[in-house]
Amino acid sequence: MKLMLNILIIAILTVFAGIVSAEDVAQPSPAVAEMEEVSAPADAPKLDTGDTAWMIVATAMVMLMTIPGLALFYGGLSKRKDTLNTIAMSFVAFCIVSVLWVIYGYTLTFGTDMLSIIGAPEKLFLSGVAVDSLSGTIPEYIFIVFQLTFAAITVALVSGAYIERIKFSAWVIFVILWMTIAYLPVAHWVWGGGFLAKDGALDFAGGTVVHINAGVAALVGAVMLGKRQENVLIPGNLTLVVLGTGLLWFGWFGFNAGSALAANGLAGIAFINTNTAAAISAVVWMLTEWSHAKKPTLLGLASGAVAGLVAITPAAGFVNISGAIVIGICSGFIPYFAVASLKPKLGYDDALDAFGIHGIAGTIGAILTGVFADPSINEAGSGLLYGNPGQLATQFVAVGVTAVYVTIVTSLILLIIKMLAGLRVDAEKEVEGLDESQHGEKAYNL
Amino acid sequence: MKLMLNILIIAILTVFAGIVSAEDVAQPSPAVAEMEEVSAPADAPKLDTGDTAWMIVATAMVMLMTIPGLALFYGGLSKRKDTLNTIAMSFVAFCIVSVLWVIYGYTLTFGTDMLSIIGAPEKLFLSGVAVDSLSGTIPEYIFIVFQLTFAAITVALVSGAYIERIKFSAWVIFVILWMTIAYLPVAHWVWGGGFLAKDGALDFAGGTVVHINAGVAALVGAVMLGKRQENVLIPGNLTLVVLGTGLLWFGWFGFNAGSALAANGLAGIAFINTNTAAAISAVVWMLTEWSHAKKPTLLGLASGAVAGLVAITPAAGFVNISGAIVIGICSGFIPYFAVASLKPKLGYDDALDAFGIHGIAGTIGAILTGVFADPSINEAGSGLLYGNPGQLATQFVAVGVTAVYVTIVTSLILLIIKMLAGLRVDAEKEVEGLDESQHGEKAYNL
Amino acid sequence: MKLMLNILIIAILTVFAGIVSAEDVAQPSPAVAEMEEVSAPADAPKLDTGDTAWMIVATAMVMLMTIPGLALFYGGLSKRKDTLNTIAMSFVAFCIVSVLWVIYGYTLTFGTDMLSIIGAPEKLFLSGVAVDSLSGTIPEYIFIVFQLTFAAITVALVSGAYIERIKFSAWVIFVILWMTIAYLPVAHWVWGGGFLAKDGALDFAGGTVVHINAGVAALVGAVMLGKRQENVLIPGNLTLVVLGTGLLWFGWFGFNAGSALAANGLAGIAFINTNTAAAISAVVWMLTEWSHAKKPTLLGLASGAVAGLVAITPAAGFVNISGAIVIGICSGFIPYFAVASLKPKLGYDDALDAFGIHGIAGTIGAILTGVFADPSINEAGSGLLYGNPGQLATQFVAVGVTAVYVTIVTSLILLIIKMLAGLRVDAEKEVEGLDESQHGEKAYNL
Amino acid sequence: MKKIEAIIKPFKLDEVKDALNELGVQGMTVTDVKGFGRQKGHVELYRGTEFQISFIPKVKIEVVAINGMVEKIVSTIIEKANTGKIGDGKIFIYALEDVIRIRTGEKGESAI
Amino acid sequence: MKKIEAIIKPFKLDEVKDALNELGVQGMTVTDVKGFGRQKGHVELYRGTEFQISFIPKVKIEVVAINGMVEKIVSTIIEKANTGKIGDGKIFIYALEDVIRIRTGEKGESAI
Amino acid sequence: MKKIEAIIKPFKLDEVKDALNELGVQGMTVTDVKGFGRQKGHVELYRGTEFQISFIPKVKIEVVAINGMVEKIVSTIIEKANTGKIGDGKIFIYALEDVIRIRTGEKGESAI
Ligand SMILES: Nc1ncnc2c1ncn2[C@@H]1O[C@H](COP(=O)(O)OP(=O)(O)O)[C@@H](O)[C@H]1O
Ligand SMILES: Nc1ncnc2c1ncn2[C@@H]1O[C@H](COP(=O)(O)OP(=O)(O)O)[C@@H](O)[C@H]1O
Ligand SMILES: Nc1ncnc2c1ncn2[C@@H]1O[C@H](COP(=O)(O)OP(=O)(O)O)[C@@H](O)[C@H]1O
Repeated sequence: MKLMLNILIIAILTVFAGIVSAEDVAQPSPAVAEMEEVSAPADAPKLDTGDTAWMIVATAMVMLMTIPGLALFYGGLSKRKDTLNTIAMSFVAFCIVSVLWVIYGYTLTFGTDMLSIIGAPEKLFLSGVAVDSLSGTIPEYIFIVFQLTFAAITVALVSGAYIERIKFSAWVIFVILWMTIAYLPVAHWVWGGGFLAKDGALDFAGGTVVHINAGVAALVGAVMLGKRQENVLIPGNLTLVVLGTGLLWFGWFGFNAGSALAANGLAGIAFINTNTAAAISAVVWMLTEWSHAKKPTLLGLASGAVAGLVAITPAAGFVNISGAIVIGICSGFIPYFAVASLKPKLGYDDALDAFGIHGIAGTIGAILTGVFADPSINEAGSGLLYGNPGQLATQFVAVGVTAVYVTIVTSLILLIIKMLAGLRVDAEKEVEGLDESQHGEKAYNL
Repeated sequence: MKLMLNILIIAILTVFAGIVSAEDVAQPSPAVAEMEEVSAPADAPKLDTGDTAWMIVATAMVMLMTIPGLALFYGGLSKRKDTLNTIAMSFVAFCIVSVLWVIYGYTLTFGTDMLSIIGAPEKLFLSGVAVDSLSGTIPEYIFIVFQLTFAAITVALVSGAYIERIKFSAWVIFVILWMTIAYLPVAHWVWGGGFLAKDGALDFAGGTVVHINAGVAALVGAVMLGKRQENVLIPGNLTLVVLGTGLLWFGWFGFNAGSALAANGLAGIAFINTNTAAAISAVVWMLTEWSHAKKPTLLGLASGAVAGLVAITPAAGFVNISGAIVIGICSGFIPYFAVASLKPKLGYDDALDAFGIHGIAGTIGAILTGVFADPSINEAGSGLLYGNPGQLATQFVAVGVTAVYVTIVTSLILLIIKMLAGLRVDAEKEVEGLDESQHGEKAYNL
Repeated sequence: MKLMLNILIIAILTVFAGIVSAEDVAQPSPAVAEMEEVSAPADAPKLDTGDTAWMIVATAMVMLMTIPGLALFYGGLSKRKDTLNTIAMSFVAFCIVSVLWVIYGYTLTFGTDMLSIIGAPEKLFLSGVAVDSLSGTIPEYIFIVFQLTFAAITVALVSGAYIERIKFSAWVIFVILWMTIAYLPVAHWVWGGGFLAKDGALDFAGGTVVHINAGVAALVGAVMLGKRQENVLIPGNLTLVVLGTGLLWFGWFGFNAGSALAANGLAGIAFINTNTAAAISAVVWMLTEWSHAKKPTLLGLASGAVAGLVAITPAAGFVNISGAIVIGICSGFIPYFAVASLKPKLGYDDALDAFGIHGIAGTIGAILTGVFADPSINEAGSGLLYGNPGQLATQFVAVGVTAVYVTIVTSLILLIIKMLAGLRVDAEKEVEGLDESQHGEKAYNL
Repeated sequence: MKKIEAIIKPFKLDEVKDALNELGVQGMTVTDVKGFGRQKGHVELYRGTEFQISFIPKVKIEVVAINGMVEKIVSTIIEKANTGKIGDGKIFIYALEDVIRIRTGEKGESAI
Repeated sequence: MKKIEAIIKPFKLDEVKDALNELGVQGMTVTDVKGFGRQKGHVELYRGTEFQISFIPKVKIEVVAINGMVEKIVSTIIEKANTGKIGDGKIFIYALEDVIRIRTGEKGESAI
Repeated sequence: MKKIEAIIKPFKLDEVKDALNELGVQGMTVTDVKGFGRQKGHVELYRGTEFQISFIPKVKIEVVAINGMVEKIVSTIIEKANTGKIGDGKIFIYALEDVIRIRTGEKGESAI
């Protein structure tokens, strides 16, 4: 509790700092704007209202993926007595990341590159960003908040492996630390001009930054937290899972097609690849289940769709429709076996398969991007099938580096929290359900 | 099950075929693009980022109508024990249609017209479509996936009449066959340059292609499947119905205003007509119920809204606001009586009134478009009230032709499936609920 | 019931009137269009497809806020037995306002200003509005329906204080009267060129018009209706509350960023301010609760987010990011104490805290806009901190005038309804639940 | 007076209820219960992992009746609830010391 | 020792419970049940089609008490649960052979 | 024949059920109930206002058994359901007049 109050105080302090800095900025910013206008004559970037329209909406769509999309997807999968706690984990992650992103997250990721490792803190509290600042053809503010939504969902995704046993206070601290020392650097490396970007790793919309990052952190945490008392998946409300899947799918169009950062043909192919991979992945998961476990389930359809969406993420703006189909087929059965066979064998308790789906399908997508990247779709990427085997190696390096870094950082964070505040709730409270012990409320009074 | 595995194999085979063809295409496509650029000077179509932005989002909105919109609308109306099965029917329909559409659906609908009947298979696997291919002022990829979402929801709509008794495997086969031999031809006739288009039938966003088509197929199937053991509507969860209605309404703006294929005044009038018709139809349904059955229900409001959305679909970009109001009033009470009086009298078991609402309101809309089409709104259409009685006749023909064709084709498809795999689950399993027997899962573990 | 039938008849009559007037208009409208085109040469406003794309979507997003957003947010908070009635109140409000808005609402708000009080009835039934009519750079039809969604949600918001005891018929009448004599004038005063606009009151997206307006009406009604038999908050289904919060948050981007009426940097800052205020407000509410009531709740996170969204509404396009953070912090704890301490003390029964959240946070936002409005963000507004203390006074006047006017009008309306039809259901039916007595249906058959 | 308590399959409830009504039984109380017995439960399947549901949904019908009616009630229940398959359920019969009708305060047989 | 079983209207539960507590009753067990009786159910309405709900939600209260308390308990329940309208419910009284407290293993009256 | 009725904590159900099965008990009926007793409920918190939940979720297990088994069943339940904390619950034992198996019409002990 004291910790919480401290956080509150820090927040308020930083705000005042921010007001001060903002006032400093109030004067120069028109000057900056003027300069931009002066230097605008010939081919200077100009705001495009169409691109801006699309990116505003894309941002809102990605926001929707976390609240309520992922929150309800995870909430519906958890046991009835843990529903609200599971939802609250995604909800609070989105809120905390939203605040920290505008304070320091954006500048550490997209500020001037320092040593290929991290961005410079020049835009703390978004100082220097003005209403007419542009990022490409769209307002910089939109770019900032678009990227914010990616950071937020990445953190929230991790929770899927930790639920039904982690203390809510521990999770709150985790969100702050993990976003800061795990997400920001990796995002900088790949998108902010860091070393993986320089190496030429392809990641259209976040296979590595978002899904492998979150998936590996999920696995590490699942192992460190240990097993739940009731180590079994009993979805409290599958209608919420379908709802969550639908909102994720919808939002993913903003995620993937929005990563074109413009309303153009590249957004178009990213969109259709996204839909195709999700759809075929759902069908393949269903058929795999039908032949392997005798019945096709709705949860299987939903899981397959999500796996397909994850796998196509790094590839969406690089591959053609056939590439998308192959990627979707792979994400339809490989994660299934990871979840249904590998997990029970290895014995880690990844409650909602955050690793099994996001980690595995993210890796499939990252690697296959190195195979199927088609230069006629996007000049920026050319894969194995198009005569560039080096790309495949680069993809492996990016996946490997990320996985190793995240493993180390996540372990450290969890160890620190364990010492500071403890990680797990009492066994008895766990059985009773975390909704009551952590929040004192109940999902349904029916 | 063997059937399923065969489908899987076919899918994988076709994918490889696709890769081959895609690689063939990889070379020519830049050439095509070049040619387009060369021939671009004067008045060649150019990508408009605003139109593109709108159509990307419109497509995502229509996607949302099926998953989770319609899936939850139908799922909430079904009995508790059949909830997941009902949802899965819409879900799997969307997925299968998504895949088949990019393989052959698009080209058979929008490929070069062959004999006014069907499109040519020139764009199998979207071959020949490049990142810079345009359809009007938007990327062709976006046009393709926009049209995909229409095909998907049409098939899913049919399920409303079949639920709570049809085998899931039978439904999967139905989706494939019905999309192929019922939807694709009708869509081609009206939108792809087929004979109804040539006749001048007006269908702005799919009254005939989507709603009459689906509604009639629903009726035919309801008759052929026969009555459920418990032939009564007991909505398991009306909050899902409201949620579904809201998402359908929202998505319908993409459906109707998106059918302008541009961000312009026509999209504007289509939008406001859509909202107005839905709203007044909901109010009229409520008032009808209030005076006829003594109480205004929330389900009545939702049903009225959906009926209004259906009825305005063919008319949205043709009529003025008064036309929209009249159409909305009609869809507020005529389907009510179809559902509450006619259905019990005739005795067919259209479980969720897919015919009663989509078939009837779709017909109301298609006919009244021939009455209210206002040339000051859209030059392309002029109805009875504006001195063109011939249009009314054309509308009747389009409705009639579609209804007859769909009746024949749907009967055939169901007969074939009945022989191949059987249509209905055992009576005992039906009473027990299809969630358990078909999927081995349960909607709520509360 | 008779009343209802009368309404139906009036509706139908007005429609015929509308058809007549529309036909009158059919001729002149091309002429108008022509004139516009003639006068278009130099700097005449032209449709911008990007702005249009954004505003079409923004409108759909705000629509989604009421159905299903607010409907389910309120529905989930109400007792199980009152869920559907609560939902129906928002649903029917949206529908009725939608119809009345196109008939007379739009013109009375945005028609030529008459005496700074109300708009002229020149555009009854939208007469004179053509497909190519513009409002700024977007089709007038889109502007009309964008504004419609604001009117609708304002009325729906009020219901939060009235639920679990008001007759459904009384609510239907209330919607018609309150929208007409409370909402339309206030909206005209602030946005339609009325006296508050002339005074320079700042209200970017509706702090005064929407939230204070609705919040005060809620309080007045809560007092006049009296307490419920079971005067306690027992949320029937908190997952619906989270869903509603997520949809509100998403839609609020359309609400606030859409109030820029264009896809530009102003929309950008409004967007990021909206997200930031909501997020920090949620976190502060949670921390306040954690220290004050020992546990952080999910309902607290959701309530804080909504309070933040409300508070930032008038400020979104005027303040910089630090202003947004301070506003969000204030809305995170002040409404908490209003709801948890003040309400029990004063003893009014504001069932879902429509006043406690919308009224209080709306006032916070309106006042703080007068403090933080930063002219480098938006030239139109300069607050206390930027050397313009007069703005603060203007803001107080706007809040005060609105509150007084709404108090009077709402009391009158409720008195009239009380005499005409009675306000409350029987005590016994109230205990039994309004779903059964008012609608004869049940939310869940689980 | 006796209490007859029958555990039956849920989908037989309507039939049994109607038959008892015809017999002149004026009241009964029904509870949703879970049964464990010779009839085994079913398997649910989440992400490829089987999850054994060992209980089976049943309903319990409680009827209080005068001694003279017990025989008829029991045979009616047997007739209507019988499917011939395992899991049809049981009937338990208990003695009852008194019945009171809350509305009127009547006691004994007239209160049934 | 006796078991007193009362079927009452759900919205009377709190009142009855509080009154019994005051009387010194230290424990009771409550079950949600559906009642069929003289009081008839209500009609639900979906898409214009009426749907008769024949059961009425009730709660069953079970109290085990020593013989000396039975009279008081019964009259308290009658007093509090009575609305004078059909459907107020019944009280059934059964003999009980033994009571055991699981926590301590105590038997008989001291275990109540 | 007796009926043994045990009110226990829900999370002990599986253990008790398995132990009874091992003992040779072939059937039982389980009901979700709410208990009021010495163990007090918990507090829920909505928008800063506390809301006292006075009942505690419990499950009721009903087993009908021949007289010779009663002792063993009772001690098994005590053993498995005991946590030593307040609220572990009670066991009530009733006499039973008859048992009938619906499927076969068998009566008496063989019907159990
Ligand atoms: N000894 C018992 N005590 C209490 N309930 C029992 C007992 N035996 C069976 N039941 C109930 O009766 C139901 C049916 O019993 P089961 O053994 O499955 O089939 P059958 O009635 O055909 O022998 C069980 O699900 C359970 O609810
Ligand atoms: N013979 C009976 N056996 C078991 N329960 C009964 C019996 N008669 C009535 N009940 C229960 O008592 C409730 C109230 O009975 P009802 O006949 O409606 O009114 P009243 O108690 O006023 O006579 C019923 O809903 C039912 O649950
Ligand atoms: N007199 C009683 N009659 C019926 N049920 C009782 C009685 N006393 C207790 N119970 C049931 O037993 C449960 C446990 O009782 P409680 O007094 O909390 O603890 P303990 O069993 O440890 O004495 C209660 O929740 C209630 O369901």
